[in-house]
Amino acid sequence: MNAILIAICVIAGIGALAALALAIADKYLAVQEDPRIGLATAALPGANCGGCGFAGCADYARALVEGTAAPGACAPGGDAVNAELAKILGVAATATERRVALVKCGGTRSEAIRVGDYNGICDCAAAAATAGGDKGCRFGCLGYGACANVCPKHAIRIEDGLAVVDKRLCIGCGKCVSVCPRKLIELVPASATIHVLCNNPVRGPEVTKVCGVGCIGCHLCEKNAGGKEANHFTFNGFLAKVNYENPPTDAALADKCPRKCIREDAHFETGN
Amino acid sequence: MLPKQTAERYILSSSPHAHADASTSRIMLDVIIALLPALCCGVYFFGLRALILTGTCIAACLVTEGLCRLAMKRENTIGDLSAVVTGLLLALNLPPDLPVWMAAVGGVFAIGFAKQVFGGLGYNPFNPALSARAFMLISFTGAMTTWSSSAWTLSAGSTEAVTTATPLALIKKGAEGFDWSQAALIKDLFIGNVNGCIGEVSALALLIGAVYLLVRKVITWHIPVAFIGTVFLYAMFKGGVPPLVHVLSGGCVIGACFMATDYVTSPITAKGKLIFGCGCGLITMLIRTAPTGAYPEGVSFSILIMNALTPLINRFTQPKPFGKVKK
Amino acid sequence: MKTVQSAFKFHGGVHPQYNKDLAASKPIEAMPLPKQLVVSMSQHLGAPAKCLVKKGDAVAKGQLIGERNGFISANVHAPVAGTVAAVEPRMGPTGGWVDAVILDVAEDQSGASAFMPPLDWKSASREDLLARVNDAGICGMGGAGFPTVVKLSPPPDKHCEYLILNGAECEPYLTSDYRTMLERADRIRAGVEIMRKILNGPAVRIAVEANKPDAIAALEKAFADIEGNVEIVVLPVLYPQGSEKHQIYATVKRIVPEGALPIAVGCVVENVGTVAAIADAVEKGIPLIERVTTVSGDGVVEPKNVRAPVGTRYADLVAFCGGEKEGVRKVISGGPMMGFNVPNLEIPTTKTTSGLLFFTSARVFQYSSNACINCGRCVRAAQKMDVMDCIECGACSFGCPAYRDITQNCRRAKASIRAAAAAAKAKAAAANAKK
Amino acid sequence: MRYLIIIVGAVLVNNFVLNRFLGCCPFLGVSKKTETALGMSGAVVFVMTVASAVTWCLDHWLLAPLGLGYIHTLAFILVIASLVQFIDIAMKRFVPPLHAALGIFLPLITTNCAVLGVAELNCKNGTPFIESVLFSFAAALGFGFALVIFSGLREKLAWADPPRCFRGIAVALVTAGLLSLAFMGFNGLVKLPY
Repeated sequence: MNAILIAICVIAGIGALAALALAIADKYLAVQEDPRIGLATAALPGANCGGCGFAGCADYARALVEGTAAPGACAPGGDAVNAELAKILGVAATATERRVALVKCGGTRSEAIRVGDYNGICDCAAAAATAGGDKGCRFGCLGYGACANVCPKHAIRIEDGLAVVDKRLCIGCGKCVSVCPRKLIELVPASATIHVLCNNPVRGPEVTKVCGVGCIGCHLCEKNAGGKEANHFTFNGFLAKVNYENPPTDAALADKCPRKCIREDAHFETGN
Repeated sequence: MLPKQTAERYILSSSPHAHADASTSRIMLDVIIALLPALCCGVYFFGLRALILTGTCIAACLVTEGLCRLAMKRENTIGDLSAVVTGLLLALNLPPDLPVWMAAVGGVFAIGFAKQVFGGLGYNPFNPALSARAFMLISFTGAMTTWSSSAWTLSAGSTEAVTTATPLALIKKGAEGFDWSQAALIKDLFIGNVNGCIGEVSALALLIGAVYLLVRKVITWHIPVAFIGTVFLYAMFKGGVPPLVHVLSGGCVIGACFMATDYVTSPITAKGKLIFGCGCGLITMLIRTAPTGAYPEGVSFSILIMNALTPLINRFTQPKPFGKVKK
Repeated sequence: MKTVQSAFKFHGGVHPQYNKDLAASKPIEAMPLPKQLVVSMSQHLGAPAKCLVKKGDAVAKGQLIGERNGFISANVHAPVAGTVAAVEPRMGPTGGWVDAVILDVAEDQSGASAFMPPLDWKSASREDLLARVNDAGICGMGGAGFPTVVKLSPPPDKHCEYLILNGAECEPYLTSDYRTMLERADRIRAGVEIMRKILNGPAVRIAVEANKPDAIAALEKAFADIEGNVEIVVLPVLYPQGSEKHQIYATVKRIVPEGALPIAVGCVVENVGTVAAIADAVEKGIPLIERVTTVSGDGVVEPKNVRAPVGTRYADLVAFCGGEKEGVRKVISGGPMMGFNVPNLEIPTTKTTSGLLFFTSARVFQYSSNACINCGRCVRAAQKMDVMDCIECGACSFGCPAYRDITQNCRRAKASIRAAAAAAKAKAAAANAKK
Repeated sequence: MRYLIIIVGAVLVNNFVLNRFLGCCPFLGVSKKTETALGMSGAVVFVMTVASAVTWCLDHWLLAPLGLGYIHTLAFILVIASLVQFIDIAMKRFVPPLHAALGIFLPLITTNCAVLGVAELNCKNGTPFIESVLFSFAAALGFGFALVIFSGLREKLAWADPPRCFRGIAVALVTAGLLSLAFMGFNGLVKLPY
């Protein structure tokens, strides 16, 4: 009995001493940190995708609390996370529409010509720097997967020499947009269904020489979608572009495009 | 629809568009050629059995390499001959009387566990043949330290007790009164008329191979010279057994010229190679001369340990860029 | 004037097969004018020139059609008399699309040319000579195409002590510099005198690789009675001996600091062809409108050294050399170590096109990269370890037994570092603008 | 000489990680980068040396006289845990970058069995004070030595391309096994006092 008591006392004594030392250390050596940084970091999805322009979620959280960034930049988190962040920071939330990446090229291996046999590292920028790339169209997707390699969600895959985005997995971080040497990836509203899959603004004859599905700027889509007043399409040189402020919804437009570059199936979705 | 292709397509690639007559398989072939004299010596001294063991090791390595690549669903790399080199080196480091199945297990370990686990050639941190040898030494200690009685023709001052021992085992035992400095002994050690592993006995044959590799610029002089030099100096300062006996016995020459110089597991720069070689020599002698040590020979272990240090050596011996101003 | 052996050898380097004998013995031949020329506005390193003509304009030979546009840029002149058929983007040898003047060559070339008045370099002022180099659109003809006027105007706090003439021509197959030294040694001498005057009398070192003894002899003859500190330095045969910084080390044993230009150690390096072009520009008033190009390789019927107007399409050039052989798989603009692959023969020559090589499948290796075996050959071949200082000489990839694309990876890394730096700069500028 | 043998024995021959298999958690956890490995080694050397001194005193002057040898494990854990916590606080205050780099592994020294192991070994062998502190110091050095070597290997492994099933920690364990195999060459190099 006595032995047990001594043991208990000794252990308790050591414990009390240690606790005292730690308490003193905590008081005099502690580092102050804004608790909101921790809260904001926890609220963010932790994907560390960098889409907000910061080096990861923690970095963005710190910038938010320091006031150098505003909520609303987190694409993966969407509205729910942004509202949560606004609540933590005590500011009004701004709603954002979900955006997904779109590869504006339809030139698969069976549709667009290749002018050489590329032999080198499998990367679009490297291929583009080698004699301008092996694709006949100098605006088209090279298909060496630079976008797929940077995608944090593995939402891009290369099919038949062409990058395609998985609409369901894409978080709209925009990494692929900046890495593409041909600058043909764009973030578009997820709700839009009709897209122009071409990025070549030069004259028709030049386009048809290199690609079977390139836009020649015939304006037929505009005509079919209610003319210029309907404002569903804009044009850059000889290239049509969907006006994503006011996107068309008529599926028949795709069938009526003589070059088959207006498409409804621009994305794939997992599960389909 | 695909537009009509107008002209024949050219190959597009980045400069340089010329390439030296060098390839991985050519380098490996050179190593194999360089090891042939040693193999021939082994067969001459230990008989056909040495050849059977060598064949077994190479076959085991090749089969394992092929199966691993198949299982990993990657391209077959038997053609780069690196598995043949591993098998050959492993065989040359085995006692000639080892059971054949043990040699096969060693080959499987070398390729399976020391190489393909890491993704194949170029990624393994340790020399596969040496890893396998160390593994076998610990797993089959008896068989790995039993020596053939066919060779070892030491005449002067010998006793029956030494007929089945290697020179290094004798050194470890501290054979009193043995005259280490006799010329006949040095000659036997140099020619290979002693006991030991299949390929390590003849320093002459190994040096011929090493010279071939140096001439072909497959290896540089740094590691072999640093390795053997360190062993020599250590033995000289330690006294007792003549330094030349230490250099010529055991796996010192084959280790310094063929195992330590393995590209994948040794440092890149000349400075790094010198450090690597010195380290190998030092650890070898530490293990060899420790009176209580468990092993009479330390070459394989020393190279393995220095293999482990290679990334750090590389890190601290990065070359200075041409034109770089010292800050 | 004396000839000395180079005493300083840089570490590393490689020994490719030179194959210069294919075209070395062929004297420079002027080629008949093609029907059309494609004169790119980007003939040089730096910003493209500003186009001064439009569709339908008639131009005279030597007329200024592109104006220097920025500090690092150069003038472009009409190589022949003709009519502008179009001004539109065309692919250049490096794969980029730049505005080019498509010129229909006039059948009658006897009309007056728009050359500049000849200058006597002995009586002309330094400034006039420098202005002439600028007006004539001279840029480095060795490969990179750095505008010469920039090199010849060192910053006020720097003095040029050595003018180094680069006649190494270490690239395999190429012989255009070699033939120039052999046939136009007197023009090179005149150019040296002019440059010496512009640079306030530096010592001159002429660097030639030891495998060109007759070029050395021709230079010795031409320079025999020159005054002042002039030496021909015979370099050991080693690639990349022609690289500026290596040459400076091999001739005067100075090391150019990382990221700096040769003038930082008091040196100016100029290709021999460029020097001859300077002589023509000053003494005859001819702008840089033609150059010698080596057409060689096992895929061309008759290897030649051709003097062709700038803007000649590769197809015309090879037609003059008997055409392509069957089974050509690779066409290279420049040398095999640093040149650019081209996808078709519609691409025009520029002021920097030193060679055009055709290789059949017998010479072309199509490879797949294997795992690095850590052999260290690349490290031994290369001198630059900092990627931003990589000169893309290709020596590392050349000797790689695993056929890895080391040079291409360096090039990509450089591009991405530059892009990142530019992006950071833009971001900082935007942030500043916001404030 | 005896001290030298203790050091060589603890660093090379009976390396805590590679031979006694103690402290494997931080060995695998903090070895991805050489810088962190160096930091961790420093922290462990410090903690182990101080901890062994404290536990020796505790054992000899408090527990042994009171006949409480049977609770020394409990007491040691208590002391070591507080010590580590104290270092954690101090490090966060004075060297925040190192603190951030070590992350969760600094508190994990608490449960690093090498620290407790060395205290237990000293206690069991009845080592004198100086020698037990030296032994702990050498053991920690050996731990750090193995950790730094292993971090070098793992930095190289980061570029390797192992088959899918071996990626990550699996291939690291294989490497650790081979490293341990290599260190077996030191067997019997010195006659160990303990």
